[in-house]
Amino acid sequence: MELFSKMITLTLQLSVPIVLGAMCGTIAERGGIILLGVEGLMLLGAFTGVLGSHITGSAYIGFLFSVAGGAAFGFLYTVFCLKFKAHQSVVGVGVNMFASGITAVLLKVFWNREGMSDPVATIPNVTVPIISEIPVIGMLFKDQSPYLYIMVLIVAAVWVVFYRTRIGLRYRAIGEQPFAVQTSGINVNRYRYVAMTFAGIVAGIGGSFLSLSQNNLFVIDMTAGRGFMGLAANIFGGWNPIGSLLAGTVFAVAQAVRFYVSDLGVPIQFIQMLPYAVTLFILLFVGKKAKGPEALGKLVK
Amino acid sequence: GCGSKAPTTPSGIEASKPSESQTAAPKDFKVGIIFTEAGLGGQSFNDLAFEGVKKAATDLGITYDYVEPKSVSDEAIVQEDMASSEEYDIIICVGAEQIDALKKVAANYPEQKFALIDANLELPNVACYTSKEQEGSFMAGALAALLKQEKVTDKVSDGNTVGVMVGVNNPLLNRFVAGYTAGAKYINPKLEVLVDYVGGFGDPTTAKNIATTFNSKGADVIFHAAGASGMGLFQAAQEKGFVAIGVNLNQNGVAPDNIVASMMKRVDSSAYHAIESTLNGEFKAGLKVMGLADDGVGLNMEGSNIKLPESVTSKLDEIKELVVSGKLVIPAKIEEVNSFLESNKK
Amino acid sequence: MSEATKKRATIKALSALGDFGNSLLSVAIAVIIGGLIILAIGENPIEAYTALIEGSLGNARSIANTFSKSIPLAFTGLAVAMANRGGMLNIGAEGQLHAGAMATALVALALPGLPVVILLPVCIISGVAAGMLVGFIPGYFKAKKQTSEVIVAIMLNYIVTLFMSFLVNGPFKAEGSVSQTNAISEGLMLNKLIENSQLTTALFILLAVAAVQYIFLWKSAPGFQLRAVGSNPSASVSAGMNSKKLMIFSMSLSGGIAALAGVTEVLGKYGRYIEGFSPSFGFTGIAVAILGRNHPGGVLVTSLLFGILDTGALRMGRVTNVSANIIIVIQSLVILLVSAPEIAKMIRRRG
Amino acid sequence: MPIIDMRQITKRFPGVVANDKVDFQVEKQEIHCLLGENGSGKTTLMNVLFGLYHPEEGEIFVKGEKVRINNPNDAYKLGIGMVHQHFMLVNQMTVLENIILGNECGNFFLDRKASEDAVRDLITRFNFKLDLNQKIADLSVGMKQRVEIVKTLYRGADIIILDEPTAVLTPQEVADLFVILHQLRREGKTIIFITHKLNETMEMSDSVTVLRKGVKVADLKTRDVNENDLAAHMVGRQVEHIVSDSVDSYGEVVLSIKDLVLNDKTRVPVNLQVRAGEILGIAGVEGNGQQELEELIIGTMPVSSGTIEINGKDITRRPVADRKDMGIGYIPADRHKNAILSNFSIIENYLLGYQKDKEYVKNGFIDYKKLESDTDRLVREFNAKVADIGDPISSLSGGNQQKIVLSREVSHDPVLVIAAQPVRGLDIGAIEFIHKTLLRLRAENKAILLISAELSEVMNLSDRIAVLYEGQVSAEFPRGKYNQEQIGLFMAGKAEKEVGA
Ligand SMILES: Nc1ncnc2c1ncn2[C@@H]1O[C@H](COP(=O)(O)OP(=O)(O)OP(=O)(O)O)[C@@H](O)[C@H]1O
Ligand SMILES: Nc1ncnc2c1ncn2[C@@H]1O[C@H](COP(=O)(O)OP(=O)(O)OP(=O)(O)O)[C@@H](O)[C@H]1O
Ligand SMILES: [Mg+2]
Ligand SMILES: [Mg+2]
Repeated sequence: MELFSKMITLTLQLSVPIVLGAMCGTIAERGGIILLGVEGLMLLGAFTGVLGSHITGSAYIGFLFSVAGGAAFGFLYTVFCLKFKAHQSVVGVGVNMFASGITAVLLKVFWNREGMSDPVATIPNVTVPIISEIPVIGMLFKDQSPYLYIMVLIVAAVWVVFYRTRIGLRYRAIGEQPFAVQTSGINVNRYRYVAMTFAGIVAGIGGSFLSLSQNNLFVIDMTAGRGFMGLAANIFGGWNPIGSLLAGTVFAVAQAVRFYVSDLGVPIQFIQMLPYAVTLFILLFVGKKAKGPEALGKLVK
Repeated sequence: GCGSKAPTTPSGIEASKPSESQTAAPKDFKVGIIFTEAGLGGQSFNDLAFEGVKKAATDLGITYDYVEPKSVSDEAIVQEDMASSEEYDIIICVGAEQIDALKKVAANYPEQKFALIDANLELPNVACYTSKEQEGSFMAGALAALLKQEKVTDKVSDGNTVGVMVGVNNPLLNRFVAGYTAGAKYINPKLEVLVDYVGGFGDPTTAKNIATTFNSKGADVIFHAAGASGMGLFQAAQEKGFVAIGVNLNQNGVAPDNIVASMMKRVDSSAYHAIESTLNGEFKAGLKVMGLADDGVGLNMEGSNIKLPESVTSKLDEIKELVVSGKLVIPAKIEEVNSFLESNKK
Repeated sequence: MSEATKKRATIKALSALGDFGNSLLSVAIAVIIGGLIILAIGENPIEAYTALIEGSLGNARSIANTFSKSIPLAFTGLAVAMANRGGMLNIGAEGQLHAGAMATALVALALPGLPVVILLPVCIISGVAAGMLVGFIPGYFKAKKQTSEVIVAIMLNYIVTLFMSFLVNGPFKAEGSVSQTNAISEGLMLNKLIENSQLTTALFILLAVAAVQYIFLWKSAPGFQLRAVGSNPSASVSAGMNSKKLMIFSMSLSGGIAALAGVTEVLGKYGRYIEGFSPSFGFTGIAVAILGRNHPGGVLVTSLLFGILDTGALRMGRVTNVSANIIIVIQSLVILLVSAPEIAKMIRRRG
Repeated sequence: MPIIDMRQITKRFPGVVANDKVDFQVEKQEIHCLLGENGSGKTTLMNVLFGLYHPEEGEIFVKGEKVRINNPNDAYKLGIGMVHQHFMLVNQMTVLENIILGNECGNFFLDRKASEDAVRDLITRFNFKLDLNQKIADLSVGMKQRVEIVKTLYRGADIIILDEPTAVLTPQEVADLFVILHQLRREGKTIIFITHKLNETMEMSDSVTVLRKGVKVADLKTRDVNENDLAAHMVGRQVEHIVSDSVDSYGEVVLSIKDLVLNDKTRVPVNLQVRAGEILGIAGVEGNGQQELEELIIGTMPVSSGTIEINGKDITRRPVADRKDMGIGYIPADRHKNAILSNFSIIENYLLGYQKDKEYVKNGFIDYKKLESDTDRLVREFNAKVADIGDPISSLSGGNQQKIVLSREVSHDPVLVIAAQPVRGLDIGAIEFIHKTLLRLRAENKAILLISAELSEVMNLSDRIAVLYEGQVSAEFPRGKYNQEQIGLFMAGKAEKEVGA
């Protein structure tokens, strides 16, 4: 039971960056913008978060920095995609590379260090009073990163906005048939800018989870592929907030298992493969049609 | 150490007695240093070697250029480029992966002096330095076992589990694993040593997850050789209240309540030595192995708030003596640990 | 008729030239922004760029090295371009080139007795075959089960590189502290074209592959089919093509070409498989392909640009205090700006 | 006072003057046809009115006031709505969602109930039959169009522009549409109706404006003219009416379909034969198995039951390529999806489907010389308006694209030509040409399967007519043994199955 509860906690932690990465992808791609740059956006968020915490000494302001940084980079990303009409997949590759390079350069500028930042104030885990005492369910509320709750809120909010609001209806329509939406007099690009800015914020939060909640510093390339996993979870989850949440959780379970079987005597590389192999297995044999929003990559004037 | 909190100046350098005649250093003595493709950052041996060079710059007044190649093949280009420029009095190549290239370049430029760190190459113009990481790690493993045996702090339990994680599964890092495992089990054969590989040097999050998992399986002394990933271990140690052992340079200051010691690997003194000896006209080709005996590796407890009792320190000194004297030959490969333990049963 | 053909050729050439001009302008903007960043961190951009040019084009050896550095990128670029033409996004070139490199090294080690004239082609072919196999998988599942080739390839990248890591640290580990296989025989290595540089006959392999790819895509019937399926699968099916086979075919071909990036690194530079030898050639290849307009010629030019930046960065890092990371930033800016021709157009309109 | 008064509108595109000083007036509560051949500038003019294009010159008055229409929102504010030729609908969403898109009830949250009530009011008032919760993807073309019309009404339009609304409709759907339009007019709406079909213009419009090559050539009251006058205005000459003459004897059976199941639900077997030198017309409302029929014969859909033979050879299980090799020329109903590579050159489009033909491919390599000279010849022969055969085919108008497809499919000496909806969306000139070509092929002893939703086309050209209803042949008539009403009944499923002699 003890072990089980620890595994649950671990899984929840592992799921946060993947699910947030997936949500970033879902938000962007449902509006028709191909987002291969989740990894880079997350890394930039991780960096701006630490920078904010470093400058102000407050981790919470650091969090706000990661939100602002995510928003700014999400917006710039869209400028390239929409205003400059760049090839969207290439923007992704470019942003990932840019994030890796610029954060390394800035480490030197702000801390005069290579490879990692100084430690900064972090956002502590929280235990929700009362609820955490409930058996079984309680452990979901015991000593958890507040990011976990933020993640759930984001997923819920995106779901509500997508499926219960006027702008959500329009936005989903934009991803399928932007011309139809445009001819009904809606400024398609404005919606895309706003949504992408939010996608950037979500990625930024995913990044600062790694640097401000899981750790207390920035390390170059510390996202270590989580953005790509998120991207995969978004596709696997069918470009849908709930799907992304579930897919992200599935990947997290596969990753959690990896930590518990590393002493089985199997060469470690096979253990490390586990999350990817499980994903692949599910994809190939359980099957999942790859049908994204119809207008993915399509621009309007 | 992590920034302001920990001393970044490696203390191994004092041992090599910096030349007092630094004022006499020729103005134009220039050093070239080529790192591995992993580059600087994360307190790897690249950073350590760099510390040695920077120290030499302050102490000896030399100047230096450095290059962080992006791939292994870049290292060859830079070697060739530096050697052919004839600007450098010595070129320091870090990492065993540079051997293949250096073999050719050093032969092509017989007048050029080279130092090779972490590998051995027998050429008349190459001075080589390797470390016996397994010996230092052995001490770390012994320390881990002793901490538990002697109940040095209430951060350790009665259980029989300790852990070690390294960046990736490769022969160099497995020396740390082998030494640590041998050391722990040498003291207490009943100990179980958990081993895991982070999968990279820049992923503190995974390292932290490994550490918490180790901890949930009962391990409460955990050693790492995982570069910047190791920061996740320290973070976990602080959150969960267990003991960690640092690596390469003195990381004790990062979390002084939880890091009991760091296993120093004094690549910096190798680099410093290479520069100093060349400067003094004493450049000597051949291999210099830095083990416990030469203080090339070893434990450093300075700065930790976990104070070791006499019983532990004396035991550590005792073991160190056995290793230095050659009575204990520490295995460098994981496969050899068992036979080592067989033949050294107490 | 031939008049019209000529006119057509001229128009095409002119528009290509215009494209090229825009790309050059974009590169120039990236370089200027990079210069501003260098200035901001307190270094001298002129010095830095002089070093960059000297380091990449300063003498015969550095030019040769520039070419040699562009070779793996050109291969991955060609690979991704091939898949793109077939309507598939090959994000798996990284895994494919690792598989190719390993297969080549292992075959070379397994058959040491064979004469070079036989062994060399066998090594290359096995490398290509390994890459094709890794490329085949996402192609197959896309064709048969409509699984996104992108996720399958992302997952395969991790799985393949981890598997290679297992091989090179386990059964095929060489003695010593580096994760690598044993060295293959010297005689098997590709010949150097310029003394003391890294440029080998891999260049000829590259040029041959690029030429064959061009001829295949635009002169041959199977190439036409591949492009047709990439452009409009349902019309291609109605026209009697087997779109599934062609999808698998294009991904496999792409995998085989990507593998050559690994094969030539092993046979030209390392003489063995070394863990971590590829600084993301596969991912950069995506940018190279698209910036090169999925055309072999464009890919060659683009990869050369990347080669210049990569090689020059080494000297720039050495003689100035500008770190290698700045070059990564500049490269990413090149990618971003060249992928957005509108920027150059806007500037031209104003200027 | 006209409700719409466009004066001296000029709109240029690179290389063309799409509208050249066009004057265009529409009276309130009339149905006004805008007539013209392909590329004459009809859509452009209406896009100007709807705010999608901005004219270089000219002014617009709506309800007597001078206005500037910068975007569709401005147009809607003036009460102008437009149904585009290519539907602007989101396939993945429901009818309701599509109608309210951009004008939903609710503040931040979507008030589905209120929106639904509002829409339901509208559809009962105008007597539209629409299931609001159906997905657009599941609707027939006619239904989609209804959704588009409701969309404009929902947004308060009282001037509704319809761009070629009938091009893709079945005769029944056209009739339904006309009922709706008349209803709208009664309710006080003004309708602008773009078309190039003369009979429709005559049947339903109050007045007509004719454009030719961007210039207004006529504006008339419909009651003052006849079809021939309109045609003359449109094309600038008299137009032939093409009807096939009867033939005494036909050749061998080329296509033979036995017990073929088109509809996997009803599973009624279909039997058909087409002989050399014969045109078999397949009449029927679209969606009754036409698509399946063409796909099963060409092989892009697997046969679940039954056999297909060409010249006595069983091809039921053969791949598409083999069938094409045996000499099937194929003009699919959906040319953009199934017959062209839009961004490929016209030359390369001539290779599509013949990529293995020895004529063009030798040892795996394409003989571009031969291909180019054939392209050049065919483009000329078929009178396609092409600036340069190296241009992408997407630069051509639909009619010209169709000519390319047709010329490609008939130039390889086929034994059988499947022509599905071959003149959809084309203007009189192009239709005339394509029909002449089909008759020429018949004279050359080819077997021709003509699938068309346009009853007049089938009746004018066919030697025999089979009617498809719900995946089965509900009737088969030899030449001269039918009349329009009879066929109409079978098309609507209102008559018993009958197979004539
Ligand atoms: N967006 C555009 N850019 C450039 N040229 C255009 C554009 N739209 C239309 N044209 C050109 O303007 C002319 C008029 O086109 P328009 O679409 O208005 O014709 P149309 O009468 O609607 O024809 P159709 O019957 O084919 O729908 C044509 O020559 C066409 O090539
Ligand atoms: N963006 C554009 N640029 C250039 N030409 C255009 C553009 N959009 C439309 N056209 C031209 O406008 C003409 C009519 O366009 P439209 O979209 O009505 O074609 P279509 O409906 O396929 O043709 P048809 O009505 O004959 O079936 C064509 O000649 C087409 O080439
Ligand atoms: Mg049209
Ligand atoms: Mg039109």
